[in-house]
Amino acid sequence: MKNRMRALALGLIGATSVAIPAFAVDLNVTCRCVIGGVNSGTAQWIQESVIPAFEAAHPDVKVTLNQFGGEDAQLTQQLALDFSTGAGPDVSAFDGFLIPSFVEGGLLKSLDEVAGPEVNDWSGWAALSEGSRSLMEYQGKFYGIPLGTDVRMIHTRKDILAEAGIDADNWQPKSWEEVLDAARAIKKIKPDSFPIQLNAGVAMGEATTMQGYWLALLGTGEKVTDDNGKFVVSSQGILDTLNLYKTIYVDEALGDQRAQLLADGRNRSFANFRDGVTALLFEGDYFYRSVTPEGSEFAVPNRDEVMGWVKVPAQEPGKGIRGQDFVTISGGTGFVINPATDAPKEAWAFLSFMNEPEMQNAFQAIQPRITARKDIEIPNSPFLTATSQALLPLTTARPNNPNYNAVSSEIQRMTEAVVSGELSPEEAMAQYKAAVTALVGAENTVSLL
Amino acid sequence: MKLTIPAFVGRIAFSALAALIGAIFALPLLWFLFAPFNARAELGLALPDPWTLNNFVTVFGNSYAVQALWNSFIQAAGGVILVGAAATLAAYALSRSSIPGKSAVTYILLLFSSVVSGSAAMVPIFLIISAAGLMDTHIAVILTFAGGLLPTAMFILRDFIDSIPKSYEESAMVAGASPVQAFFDVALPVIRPGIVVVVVWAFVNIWGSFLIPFILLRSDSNMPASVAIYSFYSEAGTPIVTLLAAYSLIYSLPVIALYLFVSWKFGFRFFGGIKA
Amino acid sequence: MTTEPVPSPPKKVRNFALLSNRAGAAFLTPAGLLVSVFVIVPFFWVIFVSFTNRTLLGRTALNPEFVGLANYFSLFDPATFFQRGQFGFSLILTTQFVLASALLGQALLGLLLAWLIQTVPPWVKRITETFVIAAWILPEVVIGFAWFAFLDRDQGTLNMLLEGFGLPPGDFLLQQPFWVIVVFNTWRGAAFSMMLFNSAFSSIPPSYFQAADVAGASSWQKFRDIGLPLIRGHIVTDLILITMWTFNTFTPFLLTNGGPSYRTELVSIYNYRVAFQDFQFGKGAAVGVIMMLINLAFALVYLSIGRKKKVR
Amino acid sequence: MASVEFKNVTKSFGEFKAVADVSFDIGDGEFVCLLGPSGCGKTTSLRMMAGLETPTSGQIFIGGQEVTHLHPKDRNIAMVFQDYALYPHMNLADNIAYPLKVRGEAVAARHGRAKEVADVLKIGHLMDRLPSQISGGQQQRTSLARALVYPAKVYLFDEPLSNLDAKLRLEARGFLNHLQRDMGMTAVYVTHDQAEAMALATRIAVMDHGHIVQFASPIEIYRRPATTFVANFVGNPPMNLVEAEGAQVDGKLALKAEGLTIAGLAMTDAIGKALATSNKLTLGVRPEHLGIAQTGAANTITAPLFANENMGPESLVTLDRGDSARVTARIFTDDHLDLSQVVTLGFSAEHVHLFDSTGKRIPALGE
Repeated sequence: MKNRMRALALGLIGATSVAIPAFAVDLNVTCRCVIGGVNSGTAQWIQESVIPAFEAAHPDVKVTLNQFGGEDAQLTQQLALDFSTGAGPDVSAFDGFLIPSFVEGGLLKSLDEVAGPEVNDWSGWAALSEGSRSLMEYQGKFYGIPLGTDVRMIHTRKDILAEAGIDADNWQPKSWEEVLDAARAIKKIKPDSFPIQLNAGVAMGEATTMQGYWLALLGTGEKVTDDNGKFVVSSQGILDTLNLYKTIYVDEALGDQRAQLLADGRNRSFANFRDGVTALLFEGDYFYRSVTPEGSEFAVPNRDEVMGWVKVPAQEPGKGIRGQDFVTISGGTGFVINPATDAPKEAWAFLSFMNEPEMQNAFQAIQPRITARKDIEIPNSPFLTATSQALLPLTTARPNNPNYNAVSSEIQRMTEAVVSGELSPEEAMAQYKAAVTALVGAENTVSLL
Repeated sequence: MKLTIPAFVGRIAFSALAALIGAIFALPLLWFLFAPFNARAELGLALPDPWTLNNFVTVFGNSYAVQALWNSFIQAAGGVILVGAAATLAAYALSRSSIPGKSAVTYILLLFSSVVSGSAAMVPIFLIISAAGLMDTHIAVILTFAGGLLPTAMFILRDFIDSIPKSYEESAMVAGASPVQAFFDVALPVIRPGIVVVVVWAFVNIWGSFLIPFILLRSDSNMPASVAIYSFYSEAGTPIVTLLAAYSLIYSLPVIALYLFVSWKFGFRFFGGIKA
Repeated sequence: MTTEPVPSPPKKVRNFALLSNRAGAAFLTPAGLLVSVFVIVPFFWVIFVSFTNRTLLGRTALNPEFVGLANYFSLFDPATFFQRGQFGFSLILTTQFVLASALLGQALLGLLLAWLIQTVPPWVKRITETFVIAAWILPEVVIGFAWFAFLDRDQGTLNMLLEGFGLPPGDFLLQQPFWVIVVFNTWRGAAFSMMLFNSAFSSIPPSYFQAADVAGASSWQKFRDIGLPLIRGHIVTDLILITMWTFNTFTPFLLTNGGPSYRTELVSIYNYRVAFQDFQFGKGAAVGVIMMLINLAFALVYLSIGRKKKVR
Repeated sequence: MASVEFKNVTKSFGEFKAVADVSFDIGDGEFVCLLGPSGCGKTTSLRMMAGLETPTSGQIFIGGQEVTHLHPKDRNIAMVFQDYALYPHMNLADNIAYPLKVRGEAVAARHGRAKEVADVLKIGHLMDRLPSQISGGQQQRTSLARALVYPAKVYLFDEPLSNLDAKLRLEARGFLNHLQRDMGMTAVYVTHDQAEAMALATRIAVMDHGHIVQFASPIEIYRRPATTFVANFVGNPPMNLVEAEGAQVDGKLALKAEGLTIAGLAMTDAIGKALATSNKLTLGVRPEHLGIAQTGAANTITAPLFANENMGPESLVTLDRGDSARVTARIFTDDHLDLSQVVTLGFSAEHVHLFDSTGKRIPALGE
């Protein structure tokens, strides 16, 4: 009886889990990308350019793309769980800022540890810019190859600025006050509008921290961590940043408070920009690349005419980080190899293959972006060319800290508390201080007040 | 019997009140009756203009979404068979045998399951499924649901069986039937309405749930409709209202049909009531 | 007829039962195995992990430490306990949510509906039942989206209706998020109570009510004096189940994401955030354990009430 | 057919003793009624015979074979349940044939046999119906048919007629009586209705608080009830019991009670023994042995009239002796009794039953 049960159980497991390998090696690639859906360009590139070309070059390898349609945080969950049990895709798209926490959790291994020392011989390393290489680097080791980077700016609706009497083509605000003044001018002629969008709140997740809080905080000359890597939990910069939020969303209604609080707020903010409700939107080049092109949901009609961009000013000229007048921040994504992959050599072959110039150029043909490789041209995109040239020299990166993700959540809470009018900036900062101290320990925090 | 005037007015008032509550319950769902047939549906309630079936054509053109409906069915049907069979046997044993401590068992399990239904237990369940090598299989989803739903199913069903006179099985045994014969010939058919309630309840639960398949499955070809529905979100993550409405309607039809079939065929009956 | 008294050897007398202990054990085996693997093992895992600082990411993923009751202390830290987005706030919110939507909402509405449909014409009964039950059985992603559309400030059906009646439209998801999820959960779950009470009422012999009719009792009196006392056991069953379900429900997340500003962050959602967004398994497990203890307290209270009244 | 024997059988449910050290013997072909009020242990005794309860101690034999711990299915008995326990999902043919099915008989054979039995019980035309589609009387006969369809050693009946209305009950009772004569089956029949017991039984076991108080033929129980409990339980209306103080006066027994006038009763040793313990005696007279008498005559009871019910062939005349102590007489007369405020009822000394202070019968002369 017992034996029969065991046979039955084994049979069930066998029948459902054993796939018959038709090829010598199967490779699974996952990205948050769906053809016709999220990050369609990436999916299309991998499916239609990379995989056929790779399989042609490696006839014994079969590559399958898993198109993940959920949210970023959900993919993070799945990867973390899978990597912790030795399961999961062989190669996966990965946001650089998660690398420290994955590495510390034992969920990622450096590329040479997984695939062998020949990783270091790859010719492409030299072609990567210093800044972009560091996106997938932690404590001097490489955990993946970056695909591209980005920069952040204020996207403008020139038509609306003009209506408010601003010379839109030559307008470049040099302080927060100038941005606010422009918004006030627009609000005056269009009382129903919400001229500024500076992301805040929990619902937008990391987009609040990256596109909102950081852009303001850098303008006060501060970062989330100090030079020693300790988290700043109370400072004049934080207060000024929160007061900026308060001015925009609570005191003067220059921004759409609802869009910061509702679950689908980010899309509402995009729609506001499309509909001319918002004229000054703090976002990355992603907004231009993926959100507003013709044919997409938030396409701005007659985009080349009405849409412009300006650099994000510091609070006052020269008050920004490193004494800059203007600030920006970059993040980046790339691809990593599952430390438990059954086919490390093939996975590395695929990973490096997709980052060869030929494949990168194929990607650019589908969707131009700021690449990590210095030897790839940005084809026919004045916007990307101009922004990357102007902003990459000014840029900053997020701290390479395993606790950053958790602290970022607290930042989102802090901004939400202010934007919703529930807490004063002082109270919100006090709450932030308590929460971050509990997270990382008092010894890893610093108060500048 | 002739109704007095106040009684008549009372009955009208009762009917009106019942109808009103029914209408209020219907309100949030009204949108789903119109939007799928509307070529330009938005969040607002509007008569289809222009009227179209194209939304359904598009949805059926999405092979991933169609496959997902079938996956939902496999998982729900498998889970239901397992829950129904195991809960019936167990509830019968808890009701009819004199195993010591049986009255405490269902309460304790119910409490345990309240912990496990929370997301805290997703991690151990993931680890168990992963250790068993069942990741990304239907059987993983089926087993997990069966385990999670069983305590409540046993609770409902034991209440039901307790309310059925023991004389059915007693008469069968006096007549010469063994306990197993009495169970299959007599008890099982008599318990059937209770099993139906549990089965429908379990089916609805599995059919609609998102978190467990999401955590235990990986490949598109195994995902149920609750996950696949997100393929009708735009690149930016906003719902494509027309397609989402059409898919939601298709996705909802099986549970509605199941309910109507069951209430027509068996009637939806609960017993229950705790005997102190 | 004579029968010699056979001195039977002293053996343990096992009372007859419809199912022998051995058969009963066999019947319990399949459920026992499934429940052990998918309920009991995870249960003890959760309890164990709640005493560690295990996380999914970061240093404590690989080498979690035993931290005793630290997770519990941090949940009950008086400095932050009542702050929005903290455990205490969620706990109080959830208690109010259970009181309002399960006890007042689902149970009372279910009772009312069950009583109403005893007397109304069959077609009214059928239509009302179908809609109420539809709310209960439709998949949660569908329901979440339906309500999202229903409550939309600018286009939603609700505001359309309100304006049709000359009332001011509301921004419900932002302004009254708590009441939105209360109404939502009442709507979603009333069917179960209705069905349970419906079958309870129909199991009462009609003669009891006819006797009351003859005595001239009003509908309310019949309900209070005959219907209610006779279904006490069912009420206890219903309260145990719906309290537990409401206490653990996650569905409002689909409507509000726990927001805005954590104003609808029920403990189940808090638990999800801690365990699956912040990846703090230890702390999440502690939340799960406390939730179970609260469920236990609820169940004991109901059972003792049910018992006391029966004795009287 | 077979005998049934209980040997010192006790059944406790926790502290409560449902059946306390009961022993009896039921002969082959006997029809025994277990009679008593609810909670007296009669149903528990029956269920122990069936094997549906296990005795706490003691032994049970059927046909000389010990069955104390035998499973019901192995006892070869038949039982009719109070709620009939008809299987709602089977039609009558399948219901009746079920015992044959579990005995492995083929479909045709068992349906044929079921039809035979059903025809005898006049439900043969309903074989395709479900239990919910037939009347209560038909359901009762179906459950009877299911018990009769196979040859059992003993037939057990658990208040089988209690769910029927009065007319159907009489009809069914007559049929059972006929059946018993016809088949000569060994039957044990539980009831709380003394008339049913009297009509059906060859012997009656009267039970109270887990004990058998008296186990005798119906006529014996009627004529010589062993205790006041039996006296009060059997007969319709039951025996009148008058508590009185007894004393020996001039070699005769004198009884003193409110409204009671009695000539000296013959003194016996048994009475003397009873009086030696206590002078509290109980006088019993059956209602049918009382008649209208002259006030002040010997052997009479005088008290205010409480009720006078005309039943057709007879009248029930009830007097109220105060403190709810009532005396009822069954008077057979075609005439309408026109009674005044105070009525005197008389009886003859040979119909007097005496019970001692513990309620036990004091044997009359020659018993």
